[in-house]
Amino acid sequence: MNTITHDTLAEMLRGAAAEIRENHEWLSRLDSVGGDGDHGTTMVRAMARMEEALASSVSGKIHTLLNDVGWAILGVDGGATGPLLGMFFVSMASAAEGLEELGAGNVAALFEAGLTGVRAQTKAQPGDKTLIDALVPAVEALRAAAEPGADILEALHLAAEAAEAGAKLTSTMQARFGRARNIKEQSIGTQDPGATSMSLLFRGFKKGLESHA
Amino acid sequence: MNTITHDTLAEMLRGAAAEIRENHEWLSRLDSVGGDGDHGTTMVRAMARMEEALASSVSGKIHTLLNDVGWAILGVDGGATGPLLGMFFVSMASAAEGLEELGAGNVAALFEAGLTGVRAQTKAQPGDKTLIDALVPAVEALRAAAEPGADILEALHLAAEAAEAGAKLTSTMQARFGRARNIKEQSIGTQDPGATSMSLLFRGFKKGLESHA
Amino acid sequence: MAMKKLINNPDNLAKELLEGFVLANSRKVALVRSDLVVRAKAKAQGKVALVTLGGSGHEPALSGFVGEGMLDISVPGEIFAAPGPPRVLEALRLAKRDAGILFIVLNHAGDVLSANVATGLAEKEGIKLRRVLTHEDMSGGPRGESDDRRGLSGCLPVIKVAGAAAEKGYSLEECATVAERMEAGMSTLAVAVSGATHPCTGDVIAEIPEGMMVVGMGQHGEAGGGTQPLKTADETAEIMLTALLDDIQAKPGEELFVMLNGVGSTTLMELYLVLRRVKQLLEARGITLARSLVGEFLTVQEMGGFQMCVGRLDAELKALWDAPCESPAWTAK
Amino acid sequence: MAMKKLINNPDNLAKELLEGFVLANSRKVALVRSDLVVRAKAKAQGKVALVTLGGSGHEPALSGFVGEGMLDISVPGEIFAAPGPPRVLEALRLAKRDAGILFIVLNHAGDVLSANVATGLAEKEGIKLRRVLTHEDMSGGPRGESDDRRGLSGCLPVIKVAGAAAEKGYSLEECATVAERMEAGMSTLAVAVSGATHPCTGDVIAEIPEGMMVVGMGQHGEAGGGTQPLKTADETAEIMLTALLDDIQAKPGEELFVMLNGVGSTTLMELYLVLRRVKQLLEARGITLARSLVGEFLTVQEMGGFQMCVGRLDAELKALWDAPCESPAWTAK
Ligand SMILES: Nc1ncnc2c1ncn2[C@@H]1O[C@H](COP(=O)(O)OP(=O)(O)O)[C@@H](O)[C@H]1O
Ligand SMILES: Nc1ncnc2c1ncn2[C@@H]1O[C@H](COP(=O)(O)OP(=O)(O)O)[C@@H](O)[C@H]1O
Ligand SMILES: [Mg+2]
Ligand SMILES: [Mg+2]
Ligand SMILES: [Mg+2]
Ligand SMILES: [Mg+2]
Repeated sequence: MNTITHDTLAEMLRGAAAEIRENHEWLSRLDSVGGDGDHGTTMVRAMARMEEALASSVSGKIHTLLNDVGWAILGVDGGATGPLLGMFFVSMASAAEGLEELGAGNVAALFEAGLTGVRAQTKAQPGDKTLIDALVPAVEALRAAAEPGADILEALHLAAEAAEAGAKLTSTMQARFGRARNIKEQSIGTQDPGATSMSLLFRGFKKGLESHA
Repeated sequence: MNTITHDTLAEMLRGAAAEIRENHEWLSRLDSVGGDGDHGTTMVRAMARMEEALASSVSGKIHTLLNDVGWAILGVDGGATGPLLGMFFVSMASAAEGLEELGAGNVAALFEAGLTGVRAQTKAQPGDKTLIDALVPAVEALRAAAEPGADILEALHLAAEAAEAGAKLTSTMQARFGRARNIKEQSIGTQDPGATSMSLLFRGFKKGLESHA
Repeated sequence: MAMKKLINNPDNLAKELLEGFVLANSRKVALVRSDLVVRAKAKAQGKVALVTLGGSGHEPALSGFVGEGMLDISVPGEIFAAPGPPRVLEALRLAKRDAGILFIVLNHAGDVLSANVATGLAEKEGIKLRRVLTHEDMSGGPRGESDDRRGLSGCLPVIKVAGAAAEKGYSLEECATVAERMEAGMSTLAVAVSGATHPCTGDVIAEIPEGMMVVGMGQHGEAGGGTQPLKTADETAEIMLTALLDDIQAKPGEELFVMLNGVGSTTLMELYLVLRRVKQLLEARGITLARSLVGEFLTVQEMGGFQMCVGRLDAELKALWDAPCESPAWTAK
Repeated sequence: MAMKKLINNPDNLAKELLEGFVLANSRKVALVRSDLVVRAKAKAQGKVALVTLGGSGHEPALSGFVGEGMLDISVPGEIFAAPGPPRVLEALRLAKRDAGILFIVLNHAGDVLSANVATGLAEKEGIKLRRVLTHEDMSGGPRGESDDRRGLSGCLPVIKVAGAAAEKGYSLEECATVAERMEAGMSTLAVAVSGATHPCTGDVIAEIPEGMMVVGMGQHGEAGGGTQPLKTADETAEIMLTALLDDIQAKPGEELFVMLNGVGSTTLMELYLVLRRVKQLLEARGITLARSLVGEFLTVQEMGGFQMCVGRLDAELKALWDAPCESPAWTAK
C-alpha cells in the first residue's frame, strides 16, 4: 500500500481505538504502580471521543479529520493524557493541511509534526520514562522507512515494533515526569503506561490499515 | 457493729472504690452492648474523684464528707452516671446534717434520701432497667433490717445481696432509659451496667465496713 | 483493625483538643476557666444569652457554634460524655443576666441529667433561664414521645435561628418560641455506612457489616435497626427523605430546609449527590427547598454516613436563618 | 474491603456532585455552561479575575474557593483528572478583561499540560493573563526544583491573598507578585495514616500498612517514602513542622501561618491537637504563629491524614489574609 486516503486514515484510527479498548486494564494496572491507576480509563474515554469525532467528521479532508480528533481528545478531562495526545493529533492535522492522500513520506512528516507538537508541551526527554520513549523510536522508524513509494503498511509495522520496543525499555527507566516521578527508583521495573498506550496506538494504526487493505 | 462514724464511712466509700476498680472492664463490656461502652471508665473516674475528696475532706463531719464526695462525682464529665451518682451522695449528705455517728436507722434513712435524690433526676421506674433496679431493693433491705441496735454490717450484707439480685434481674428487662433504650428488645439478656455498678458499690460498702471492723 | 488516630494521652484528649480549637479560632472564641468556650467578643448584656452543653469528640459541635449570632457559651464535656453539673452551673452563672438565658439541651441521658441538676441549682440562685430540649431523631420512637427521640445535628438550625433572634433583641420568651417552633417542625434521620473507633478506648463504635448500611443510628452509633444493603446516593436520599417528610407530615406548597451533616469519613462529594436528589424529590412533591446546609457539623469521629435533617421554615425563620453569624462552624455575612 | 460510598453511576459522578455543590452554595456560586463554576455575583470588570482548574473528588477544592475575595472561575475536571484545554480556554474567554486574568495552576502533570495548551490558545486570542504555578509539596524534591514539587493545599492561601488583592484593585502584575511571594515563602508536607478508594473504580488509593503512617504523600496518595510507625499527634506535629521550617528556612522572630488540611477521615479533633503542639514548638523557636487555618479544604476522599502547610507572612500578606471573603469553603467578615 503506497498511499493513505481520508477513509483509510479513519480505519487506522479505529484500529487504534480497538487496540486500546482491548488492553485498557493493563494500562490502568501499569499506572497504579506509580500513578493514580486511571490511564486505561482515560485512554478509553479518549478513544470514545475519537470515535465520536470520526463518526461526525464529514468533510472528507485528512486535515479536518485529524483536527477534529485532536480537539475531541483535548476535550477529555484526562489528566496528562488529554493534552498530550490531543496536541499530537492537532499537530498532525496542521501538517496535513491541503493533503488529499498521504504517501509514506507524508505519513512520516505528519507523525514528526505530531511528535513536535507533543514535545512543545513537555520538557520530557527520551529516557525520562514517558510516552516520548515510545513515540520517538516509532517516528524514527517511519522516517527511515519513508522511501518514495514505500509500503506504508510495512512502515507502520516497523513503527509499531519500534514503539513496542521503546515502551518495553521504559521498564528500565526511572520516571522523571508525571505522577510516577514521586516514587523515584520504585518506578524501575514497570513499563510506563503512557509509553505503553502509545505503542498500542501504533499497533492499532497498523492493524486498522491491515484490515482496510 | 451498731454505729458508723465519719472514719468508718470513709472506709466504706474506699471499699466501694476498690470494688468498682476491680470490675470496671466488666462494666464497660456491659455498657457496650446497648450503650457506648464507657460505663466502667466513667465509674473509675468517679471513684478517683471520690478518693480525692475523701483525702481532702478534713472536717470530720459525715454531712461534709458525703457532700464533698457528691460534688466531686458531679464534677466528673461522665454522661448519665455523674449527675445520678453525684446527686445520690449529695442527697445522702442533706439527710446527714448534724449527725456525728449513724445507727442502723440512720443508715437506712440516709440511703433512702439518696434514692429519693436519684429519683428526682429521672423518670425511670423499677423495671426500666436502670440503676434504680439495684438501688430500690438495696434500700428496702436496709430499711427492713433497721431495727434499733441492729448490726449494720449484717444490714449492709443483706442490702448488697438485694442489690446484686436486682442487678441480675435487669438482664430480663428491656431498657427504657439511657442509651440502651435505642436497641429495644436487644437489650434483654444483658444486665444493666448502671444497676451492676450500683450493686458493686453496695458490695464495696460492705467490704469496706468489714475491713474496718 | 487497630485505631489509626493522631492523638496523645487519651486522658488529656478533651482538654488538648479544646486548646487547639481555641487557637485555631482565636478571633471568634476564647476560653474562660480553661474549660468553658465563650465568644471572643461578648454579646451586649441586654440581649438574651444562649448556652449549651455536650460531650466532646463531635467537632466542630458544639463549641464550634459559639460566636456572633449563635451561642454565647458552650460547656464541652469529656469525649462522648456530658460535662458534670458544676461546670454547667458555672456557665449559667457566667451568662447570668436580666434578659435571661436560653439553655439549649440535646436529648441524651447524660446531657439532660447534668442540665437538670445545674438548672435546679441555678434557679435557686435566681438565674433566669428557659430550657429548650432538642429531640428530633425520628429513629428514637413515634413523634410526640419526646423522651425517646434524641437530639442530633438538628441542634444547629435551632441554635442558628434562636441565636439570630437573641442578636436582634428578642426577649427570652420570644427566643424560646422561635427555637421551639424550629424544633417542633424538624426531624433528623441518620445513616451509617462504616464504623469508627472510640478515640480513648480504641473500641469499635458501630460495626457495619460489609456491603450494608444502617438507617436510623444515633449520635454515637448505638445500635438502632434499619440494616440493609448499601444503596446508591439517589436511593438513600429517597429512603431517608421519604421517612422524614412523612414524620413531619410535609405537604405540597411548603418550604423546608434540608441539612446534610457528614458524620466523619463520608465526603462532601457524596453529600452533594444526596442534596441533588433531595431537591429533585422535593420538587416532584411540590415542596420548596428553601434553604440547604451541607457539611460536617456534628461528627462521630471517622464514622461513615450522614444525618439528614429536614424542617419547616416560615418567613421569620428564613430571615433568622439568613441573619449574619460568625462562629467557627458557620459564618455568614 | 469493598468501597462504601454513597454514589450513583460513577460516569456521572463529577457532573452530579457539581450540581449538588452549586445547589448547596447557591448564594455564593453558579454554573456557566453547566461545567464552569463562577461567582453568584460577578466581580467588577475593572478588577483582575482569578481562574483555576483542577480535578474533582477533592471537595471543597477547588470550586469551593470561588467567591468574593477569592476565585472568579474554577474549571472542575473529572474525578482526579484535570479538565481538558477546551474548557479551560472557555473559562479564560469568560474571564477576559482589560485588567487581566491571574491564572493559578497547581503543579500536576495534567493540570499544567492542560493549562499550557489553553494558555497558548488564549494568548493567540489576545487574552491578557499571568500564570502562577503552586508547587509547595516539599516531598517532591529539593527546594528550587520547582518541576518536582507538586501543588497541594497551599493553593488556598495563595488564592486567598491574591483574591483579596484583586478585590482591592491591585493590578495584574501586583496580584501576581503577591501570589508569588506567598507561594515562594511556603511549603507543604502531607502525612497519610489510612488509604481511600477511588470513587469511580473502587481501586485502593494508597494502602497504608497496619500501625504505620507515611509522611510525604501527594494529593492522590501516590507513593512517596516516609513510611514509619504511627506516632502520637505531638510527635507527628514535630516531625512535620521541623521538616517544613527547615525547608523554608524559618528564623526566630519571623511570623508564619500554619494551615492544617484534613484530607478525609482524620477528625478536626486530631488537627486541633496537632495545632496545639505546632504553636508550642514555634514558640520554643521564637517564631510567631501569626495565623492559622484548620479544616478540610483539599481532600482525598476518605483518606486518613492531613497536610501541614507553613508559610511566611509579612504585613501586606497578613492584611490580605484577613480581608473579607465569601466562598463555600472560607467566609470571613
Ligand atoms: N509531563 C509529562 N510529560 C510527558 N509525559 C507525561 C507527563 N506527565 C505524564 N505523562 C505521561 O502520561 C502518562 C500518565 O497518563 P495518565 O495516567 O492518563 O495521566 P495522569 O498522570 O494525569 O493520571 C505517563 O505514563 C506518562 O507517559
Ligand atoms: N435517664 C436515666 N435514668 C436512670 N438511669 C439512667 C438514665 N440514663 C442512664 N442511666 C443509667 O446509667 C447507665 C449508663 O451509665 P454511663 O454509661 O456511665 O452513662 P452514658 O450512658 O451517658 O454513657 C445505665 O446503665 C443506666 O443504669
Ligand atoms: Mg494516571
Ligand atoms: Mg455509657
Ligand atoms: Mg457515655
Ligand atoms: Mg489521573
